[in-house]
Parts: sequence; C-alpha cells; structure tokens
Amino acid sequence: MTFGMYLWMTFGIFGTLAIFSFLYKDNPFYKFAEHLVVGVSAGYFVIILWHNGLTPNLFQRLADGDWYFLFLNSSRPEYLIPAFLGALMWTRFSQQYSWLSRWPMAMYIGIATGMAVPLEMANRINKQLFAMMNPIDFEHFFGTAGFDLLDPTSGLSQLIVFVGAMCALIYFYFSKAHEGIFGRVAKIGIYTLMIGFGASFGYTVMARISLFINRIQAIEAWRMVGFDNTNENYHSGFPIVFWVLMLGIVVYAIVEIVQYRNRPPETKQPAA
Amino acid sequence: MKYLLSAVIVLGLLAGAVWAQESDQPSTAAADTAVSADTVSVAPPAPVGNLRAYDSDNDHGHAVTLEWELSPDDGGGDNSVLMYEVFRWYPYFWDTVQEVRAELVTARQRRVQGTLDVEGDPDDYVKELVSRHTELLSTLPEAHEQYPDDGEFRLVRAVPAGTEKFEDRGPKDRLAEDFLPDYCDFYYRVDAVTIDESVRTPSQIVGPVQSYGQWFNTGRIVVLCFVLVFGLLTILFVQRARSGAELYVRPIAGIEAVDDAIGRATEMGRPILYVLGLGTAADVATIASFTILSRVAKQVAEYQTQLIVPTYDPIVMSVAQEVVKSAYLDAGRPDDYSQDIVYFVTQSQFAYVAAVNGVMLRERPATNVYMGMFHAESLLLAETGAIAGSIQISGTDQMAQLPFFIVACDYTLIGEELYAASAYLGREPVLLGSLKAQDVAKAAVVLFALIGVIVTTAGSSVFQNLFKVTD
Amino acid sequence: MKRQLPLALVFLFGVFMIFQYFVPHEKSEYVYEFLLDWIYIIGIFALALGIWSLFRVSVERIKLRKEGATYSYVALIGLYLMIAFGFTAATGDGGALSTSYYIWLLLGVVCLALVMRARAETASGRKKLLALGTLVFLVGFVLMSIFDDSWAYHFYTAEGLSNPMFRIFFDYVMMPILATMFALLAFFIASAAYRAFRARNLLATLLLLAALLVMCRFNPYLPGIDFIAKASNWLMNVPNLAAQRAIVMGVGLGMVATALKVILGIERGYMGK
Amino acid sequence: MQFFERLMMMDRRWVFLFLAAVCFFTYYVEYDVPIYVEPETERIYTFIDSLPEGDIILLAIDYDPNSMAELHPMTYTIVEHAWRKNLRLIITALSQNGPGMADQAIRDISDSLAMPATYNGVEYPAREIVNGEDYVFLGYKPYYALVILGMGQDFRLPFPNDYYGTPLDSLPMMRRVVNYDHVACVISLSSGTISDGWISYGQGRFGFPLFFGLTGVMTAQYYPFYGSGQLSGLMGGMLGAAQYEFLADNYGLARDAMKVQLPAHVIIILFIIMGNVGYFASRRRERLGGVS
Repeated sequence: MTFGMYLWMTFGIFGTLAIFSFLYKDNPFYKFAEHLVVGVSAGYFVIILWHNGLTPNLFQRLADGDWYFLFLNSSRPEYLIPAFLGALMWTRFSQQYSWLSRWPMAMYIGIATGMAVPLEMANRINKQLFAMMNPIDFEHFFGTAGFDLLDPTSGLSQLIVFVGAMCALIYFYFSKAHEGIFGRVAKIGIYTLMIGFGASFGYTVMARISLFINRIQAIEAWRMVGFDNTNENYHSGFPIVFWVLMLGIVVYAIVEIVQYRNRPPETKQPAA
Repeated sequence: MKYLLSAVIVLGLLAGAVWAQESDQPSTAAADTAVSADTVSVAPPAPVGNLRAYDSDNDHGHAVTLEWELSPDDGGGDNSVLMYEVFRWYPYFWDTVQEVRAELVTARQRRVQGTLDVEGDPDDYVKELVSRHTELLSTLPEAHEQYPDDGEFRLVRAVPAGTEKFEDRGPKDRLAEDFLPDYCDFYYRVDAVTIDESVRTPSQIVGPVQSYGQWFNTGRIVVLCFVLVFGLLTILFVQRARSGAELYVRPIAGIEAVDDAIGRATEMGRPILYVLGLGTAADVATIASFTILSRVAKQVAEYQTQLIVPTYDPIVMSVAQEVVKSAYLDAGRPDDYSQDIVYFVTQSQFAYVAAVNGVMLRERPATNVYMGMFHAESLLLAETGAIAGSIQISGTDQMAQLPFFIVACDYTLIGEELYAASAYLGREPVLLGSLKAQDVAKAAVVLFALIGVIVTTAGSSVFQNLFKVTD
Repeated sequence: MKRQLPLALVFLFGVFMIFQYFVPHEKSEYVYEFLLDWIYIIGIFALALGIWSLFRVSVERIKLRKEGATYSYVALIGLYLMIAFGFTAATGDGGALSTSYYIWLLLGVVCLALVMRARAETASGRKKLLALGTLVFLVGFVLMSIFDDSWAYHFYTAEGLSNPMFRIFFDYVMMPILATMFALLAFFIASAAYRAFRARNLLATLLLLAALLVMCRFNPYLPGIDFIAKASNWLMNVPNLAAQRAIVMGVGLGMVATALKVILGIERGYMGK
Repeated sequence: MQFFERLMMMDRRWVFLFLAAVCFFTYYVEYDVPIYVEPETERIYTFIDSLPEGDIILLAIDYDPNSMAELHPMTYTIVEHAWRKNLRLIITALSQNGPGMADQAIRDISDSLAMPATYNGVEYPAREIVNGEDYVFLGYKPYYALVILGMGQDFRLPFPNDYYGTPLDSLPMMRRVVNYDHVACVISLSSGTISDGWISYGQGRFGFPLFFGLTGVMTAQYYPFYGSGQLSGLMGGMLGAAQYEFLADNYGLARDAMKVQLPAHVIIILFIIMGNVGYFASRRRERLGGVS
C-alpha cells in the first residue's frame, strides 16, 4: 500500500464520513460529496456505456466501412438505422422538432412491452398456477415426521399456503366491494399479505445493518493500514494523515457545538 | 405413410450393412484380446436395443435426439458396459468446410487487430472468404446424401452407462467449430463400450434423420392461449367501456387520499412533490404513474398550487414534461406551465434520493406522492418526508419496499392497486375496461387453482398437466 | 403523422415480439436478437440525453448564480475528470501517468471553470477578460494533448478502463460514497422504527408482529430461541410463500395487462396524449 | 407518561449516535454468536459437500459493488469450501460493474488457500490454486438473458475466451466441458433482476440444480420459487452467509458481522416496542380527555 494510495483511501473515508454527516444535518461536506458522486457516477456511466455498449455493438460492426462513405459500405450497414434513431431521440431538446423523438421512443416501448407480455405470463402466472395445483398431502397432515404443527412440508402447511394465496388474490379483485363473506375472505387475504410483508421487513433490517457494518469494517481497515509498520513503504506520514482527519472531525464538532450554543434564540433547531 | 415406407427400405439396407460390419468386427476384436491376454479378457457386451433418432422438437433446429434401450449387459448380465459412445456419419467434404471456416475465423480476428497482411484490400479478402464459406455450406446436404460412401463414422460424445437418451445439439452459429447443419441426412450408431476401450459392440445404424427448426413451440401452447384469451378479454371490455357501459370498481382507500391531499396542499399554500420512482418509461409501474401524474397535474393547475417533479430517468423526464404540459392545457392554464416543474436530477440512485430529500427539507411540501418503481431508497424518502411533516401517499409494485411504505406512509397502494389507481383516477373508460379484463382473468385463475387442487389431491394429475409449460 | 405513426410502430413491434416468443425457428430468433441490439443502442443514445440534461441543469445553476452553484462546479468537474480518465491512458504498458498528464487535466479544469464564470458574468468588460483567459488556457490544453506523447486518447479501444486514475476514482470516490448512502438506511430504520413504525391498525400490527418474530431469530440468547427460530422458518415458508405467490401472480397479470394496453394503443400516457 | 412524551420529542440524532456507538463498541468486543441453521441453507452445503472430487460448479457472481457487503461473505465461504474439497469452479460475472470486483475476490481467496491456515483450530492442507485447472473466470457480457441461454448450448458461444483473454479450448479444465450438462450445479449470487434470468432462462430451460444467494431485501420474494422446486436452496443475506460459514466451519466475514447484528436488532426491536407503547399511551390519554 503506497502512500499515494493511502491518501486516496483516506479520501474515501472522508467521503464516507461526509455522507454520514448528513445524519447530523445537511452540511457543506455532505453537499460536496453528494454533488461529487453525482458528477463522477454520471461520467462513469458515459464511459461504461461507450466502451461496453456503443463500441462493441455499433462501432466495431461498422468498423470495416469508411467514414467518408458514412459507413454505408461497411459489411453491416443496417446498424446505421438504430444509430440514426438514437440520434433522433436528441430532438427532444428542440421545441418544434420534439415530436420526432416519438418514433424511436415508440419502437423502444413497443419492443420492451412486446417482450414482457409472453415472458411475464409464462414465468409469473403459468408456472405459479401450476405450482399452486400441487396435491395436498393428507396422510402427513400434521407433519411428515410425527406431530409437528410448524413443519413447512406438512399437509396443513400446504393447505394454509393454498388458502392464503387464494384469499390474497381475491383481495386484489376490484370488481366487487369488500362486504359480507367476500369481505371476510379478502380480509384473510390482506392478513396473509401483511405477514408476508412483515417477513421481508425483518430480512431488510438485517440487510441494512450489514451495509453499515461493511462501512465499519472499511474504517477499521483504514485505521489498521495507518499504523501497520510491517508495510514496506510505511513511514511517519501514515499516522499523520490519520490524525489530521481525526483532528478535522473534532474541530468541526467543536465549531458546530459553539454555533449551536450561542445561536439566536428564535431560530431554535426544530425537534426534527 | 411416406416416412414408414422409406424407413422399411432403409432398415433392410441397414441390416445388410450391419451384418457386413458385424463380420469384420469380431476379427479385429479377437486380435486385440489376443494381444492384451494378460488383462482380464472381457466378453463384448450385448448391443443397445431399438435405437431411434428424431429431430428435437420445439427448438430452432440444429439438434437431433437419440433414444435407445440399455444394453442387457448394463446393470444386468455381466454388467461390463462402462459407457456408450455416439457416432455420426460425416462426409469427407465436411473437412474442407471446416478448413475454410477456420481460415475465415482467423482472418476476421486478425482483421480486427489490424494484423491481416494480404494483398489487396483486407476487407474484400474477408468478404470473399465469407461468400465462399456460405456457398460451401449450401452444398452440404448433397454431400450428406452420398451415404455411405466417401464419409466415415466419427465420435460425437461419450455418455456414462445408464443413459438412454442423448441430444446431439450444435450451435446455430455457422462459424462455430461443431456447427450442426439443418436439412442434412444424418446417420447415427451407438457403441456399448467396456472398461477395455477396444472391446465394444456397435448398435445398428439409424437414419436418415434431419434436424430442422419448428415454426411453433408446442410446449408453450398454454401461454399462447392465456395471452390470446387475455388480449380478447381486454379488447372486449374496452369496447364495452367505450360504448359507455358503467363498469364498477370498488373504492380503494389510497386513491381517495390523493384527492383530499391535494386539497390540503392548496389550503396550506405549500407545494406538492411527485416522485415517479426509479423506473424507465417502459416499466409498467412508471406508465401507471404517468396517468396518476396527469390527474394530479390537472388538479394542481386548477388550484394553482406549486408542483415539483424531480425525475431519475431521461425518457421518464421527457414523458413527464409532455404529460404535465397537456394536463395544464386541459385545465385551461397553459401559461402556468414552466420547463422547471419537471427536471432531471441524476442517473445515480442515491445521489437522486439525496437531492429529493434536500427538496423536501427546503421546500417542505404539504404532500409527497411516491408512485412508480422504488428500490432501497424508499425508506430514505418516507422517513425524510415524515420529518418534513408532509402527508405521504405511496404506491409501488416492488414487493421489497412495500413493508416500509406501509408502516411509514399514511396510505399505500399495494402492487396492483397502483395499476387500478391509474384506471380509477384516470376515469378513462378504456383503462377501466382493461382493469375488468384483469379481474376476470384473476377470477379464472382462482377457479382453475381451486379445481386443480381438488382434482390433483383426489389423485389424477390430468388437470394439472393441462397447465404445464415445457420451455 | 405525429400521432398515428408512433402508435402504429408500437403496435407493430409489440405484436411481433409477442408472437416471436412462440416461434423458436432460427429466423425469428435472428430478428429477436437483432431488435434487442437496436433498443440497446437507442437506450444508450437516450442516456446521453440524461447526461446532457444534467450538464444543462448544472450550467444553468452556475449561470443564474442560484444558491449552491459552487456545488454544481464540483459535479461538472467530477463529470469532466471521469470522462477524461475514461478516454485516455498512458502509452506503454507501465500505466503510470506522467505529471504532464495531470497538468493537462488541471488546464482542462481551469478552462471549464473560466467558461462557466464567463457565462455567468454580466459586466461586458470582465466577460471579455474571462473569455480571453479561457482561450489562452484552451490553447495550452490542446497543445499539451498534441505534443505530449506520454499518454494518448483511446476512443476505439477500451484502454481507458484500465487507466489507474479511473480505477482509483471508482474504488475510492464512487464506491465509498454510494455504499455509505446505503448504510444511511440502517440509521433511518432505527429512527423510523422508533417514530414512524406505528401499529396504526390491525394490518400494521400484523406486519410488525411478523417482523419482530423474524428479527428475534438473530438473538440466540433469548429464552425459547429454538421455538422462535422454528416459527420464523415456518413463517417464511408458509404464510410468506402464500403472500409472495399471490403478489407475483397479481403483479404478473397487471404487467401483462398494462403492456397489452400500450401495444393496442389504448394506454397513451407515455406519449403524453 | 412524561417519560415517553420526552422520548418522543427527543431529537432523532441521539438515536443515530446511540446506534453508531453500540455498533462500533460491539465490533471490537470478542464474543461468539451461536447460529441456528435453516434447511434452505443446509441443502446448499450438503449438496456441495457430497460432490465427488473434481466435479465442476458454476458460480455466477452477478452483483455490483453496492450489494457487496452481504454477498461477498457468501462468495468467500462457498469458493473456499469448494476448493478445500478439490472441486473446480467456472465463474461468471454478469452485472455491469461486477467483473473487476469478482476478479479481485478470486485472487484474495486463492492467496488465503495457499497458507496452511488453521481456522479456529481446524487443520486444512495448503493448496496452490491454478487458473485454468482449479477455476475458470469467464468475465462479463451484456444481455445476461442471452448469455444464460447461450451457455446452455455451449460456454464458448457467449465466452469464446475467458476474462483474461485466453481461448477456452486452451484451458485444461474446459476440455470435454461443453454446457450445463457437465456442471454439477449453478449457484447464483445476485441482488434480484439477474436471479429472475437464471430461473426462467437457465433452470426453466435446462433443468440443472439451481441455488441462490440473495441480499436480505430480496430473500422473501424468492420463497415461492423455492416452494415450487425451481430453486433447490436459498441463502438470505448476511444470516445465510453466517449459517454457511458455521456449517463449513470457516469463521469469516459474516460470523464477524453477526457480533454487531445481534445488538443492533435488539435495539431496533426495543425502539419499535417503545415507540408503540408511547403511541398507545398517548392515545389512551387522549381518549381519557387528558392533555394531548
């Protein structure tokens, strides 16, 4: 880990802390990091789409033609059409020609939705409907290995899955008001849905916390590099950089506390 | 009938050919066993039974399926069969085609790297090679008809003992090494092979069989029926809706909330924030969101409240501008529309959310409406909205984000209710027609599932197999 | 012409793509892959639309000196640097970039800033001065790139992707900031759990109870953890499965319906009527 | 009820500070978190564990760096387990900015395999990992749906040569390996969209055993496919990774993170309960006509 790379790593940690400072309030460090990532990620997309998207799909195909013939003499001139249509999309900016951009957009949406219709019907409806018709196993109704209410493979569970899915589907039935028996069936349906959402809620909480832990591990790795004297190009600069950043945080905290303490009374920070 | 006749003749021919092969086979085998006298001399296994070959169904061609009965010595008898080797008859002409192919592939690669040193224009050299290669390929069927002379059986692949079915599938790419041409007569032979490679027994040769692409995939008939019936239902209900038939749609809690939330915003004189989510213009949730946006924009234009629509995707931005402009037109206030109501922020998910959060904290909108496709940032939006003290109405079909919207927002449209909202709010007879079509389809699905479970639990899986989709 | 043709196009391509799914023949697959290539290219051009719009919004903020205009500079410079890194690479396989490369970059940044300042400047005298300054730096910028052979532009081949600065900006600028934005959610969940997640009605209560059951599984020191773990596993495999299956089917029908409406020209929302 | 009243009005930044402090503190405390293993994860482990030596597994690292936090532990523990058992790996990375990260992860793991590591007292013989014999890294190609379909015909169709540019035929491991029939199973680690591709274009079409590693957010959504048999196993988020690490007796990133997951979840559970108790208390007082 060279010193230059360690400086970049410190900048990465600075970016992390700048974004975390959003938790305190929307401060200049956060705005700087936010706009920097907006610009850099936009630039990154331009490069990735140029090198991975346009070059292999368009330029290399037209490569064996010559630019002064507008690539019409290339072995695959038909790729000029999507290029032209793509350029047509840019008429969006001019007021009077913006209707021209509707043709490529119409093609884009026509192809995308046309592809989705049979695919969604096959994968989401047919296959799940087929799975819904699996037989309910009445011999092991209360658990495959002896009496066990909580056995997911028992007949009872299969029955609950079937009834729950049916009622949930009926909840999404819009042609009949939810009253009487129909209302009660829809009620069971929305209850099943809520349990389903509760389950994915629980998993999402775990997911978010592991993202935060990942940030702790990154900061920990940065600290260890700062004091790792086994590293061959280690010199006193490493800990200095570490302490400079730490000092910066402390100074910023003090400035904020001082500002907070003697702020004018009427602009008391609303209990956010 | 035609096939039956030709099959019988061929069989007669084959019996002769096999008998001829049979006679010379043991002699070589005997010679080998004599040589490897020290190893345990394994008796040649019984041949594979009634080998059948036919074109693989429901594919784009370039594939032939072989089926056979296991040789009695595989699993039974003296169990000496280790594997089966599949052979196909290749005309020698095939080797010349392969040479031209290899030359063309290397020429192309070198052309891309610019190291193709050939007299004259390298592009023309490549184009000439391509035309020669395609011309050779077109004469392949004749070469295959010269069976059995000037060609030989070559190993395609070895499959372990116990397999009764093998699919000889080649890529459709003409430049691939193991390209399998369509419409050529193929002849196959399967050898039962023992541990000692040389001790084997060939089956009788089967053929001619041609591989070709089908024009309809029978495995997907069920999907086609569902799509066609659903399409007809949609057209039928839309016609009825157009002809003014009153179509009932049950009230949806989340949708009423949108109307009185706009009223609240007008009283308090604070703006309305409408977030179209992270989907592109082709995503169904975003398209549904456009309709709700046009309704909200029309009401906002009438009440002259401020509307803010930060967008994530360029096409969605341009479409939303179009939608809001026509909404202001319909409300009779074209001059109130300004280019900056709908503006593009960024293509990066979290930079977008941070910017929208900034707007929420600065502008303090009375109502936040989140309709469309949302991912991990949904909670960030809902939480900041709660801090800014606005009424929040959300709707998405992304199941992973719904739990957060349900517990953090005042009203949430769950999955399909978003699509129903665009029909209900838009009050377009046409959209209502499509919604009714969906309802009928749902009722049908529920019915089929009910019958299916009863029938399959009673023991017969006939009804269930009606709905089987073999890709 | 303005309205009928796009609708006809959507119908034509939509119906073709629907029936293409049922025709496995090689020719239909060839057209399928061909059309997929087309919308891939059109999609890329459309994205250039987005970048242009971001550029326009930033430049507008700087020109009108709106609040926070300095941050627009940061965004523009970030955009410029990333694009500059993506299209240039050091000659020779050393990959190390010479100092003249960094000077060239700096010239570009100064040029960009001066152009923005010139556009935002109203007083004509200063405007001319700034314009002159921009010209000088621009000439230096162009000359540097021509006479400096320690690095070169690569538009056709993808050496730019292995430019060390491109990788550094990806690893140490983009990734930490974006990852931290995700991590913010852990805090928002904590504060939302405390303030927003209310058992307002029976539905929200059911949701919270199921969530608490699933979350308790992480704490093996709880009494009766075996029962909780078994119950939570049952909850995932039975009620959750039923709910998700209904949602998958419901959403599937919704997607197909909306897609059909678009193809049949019933739903024109995306075209803005 | 003043206590809850004050708690409700408390500035939310104290909540952040409290959570951050607890997480940082527990990260440095050494204590072990026992793991309860679920059948969905166990089926993946037992399948890989039962594979004979030299079998090939297709590992699809289809995630981007922003969901690396949860899926990297899975990659590390599965690859290490497979190589410990002398299995061979074909690795693909079908997400746009994933290949660089996947390539770096492979180098990391092969270095750690080279050391005669004694993981928490478990003796493992050191092994030299050779590209082309123990693993093949195919890299990235756009249109993941077409790539999955293409690999069903032949790996060489979408990937004539591997990520490093060497043609597939010159790699010793790839001789006689053509498509999914020669692969024991496919394990796809992804955060959603590409997983759907593996279900409909991969398993739906070619019928190989398919296992999934998913981010926590997407796990619940894929249980219907586990229920209908299209998926043979499922690992959900950091917990799934920790369970696999526990089974493979390889204390790694996930077990390390579980130390922090435990208190964090306790805090959030407490907050939900406290928030709701405060909410009901204030509502009851309102109904009694007290000061709202």
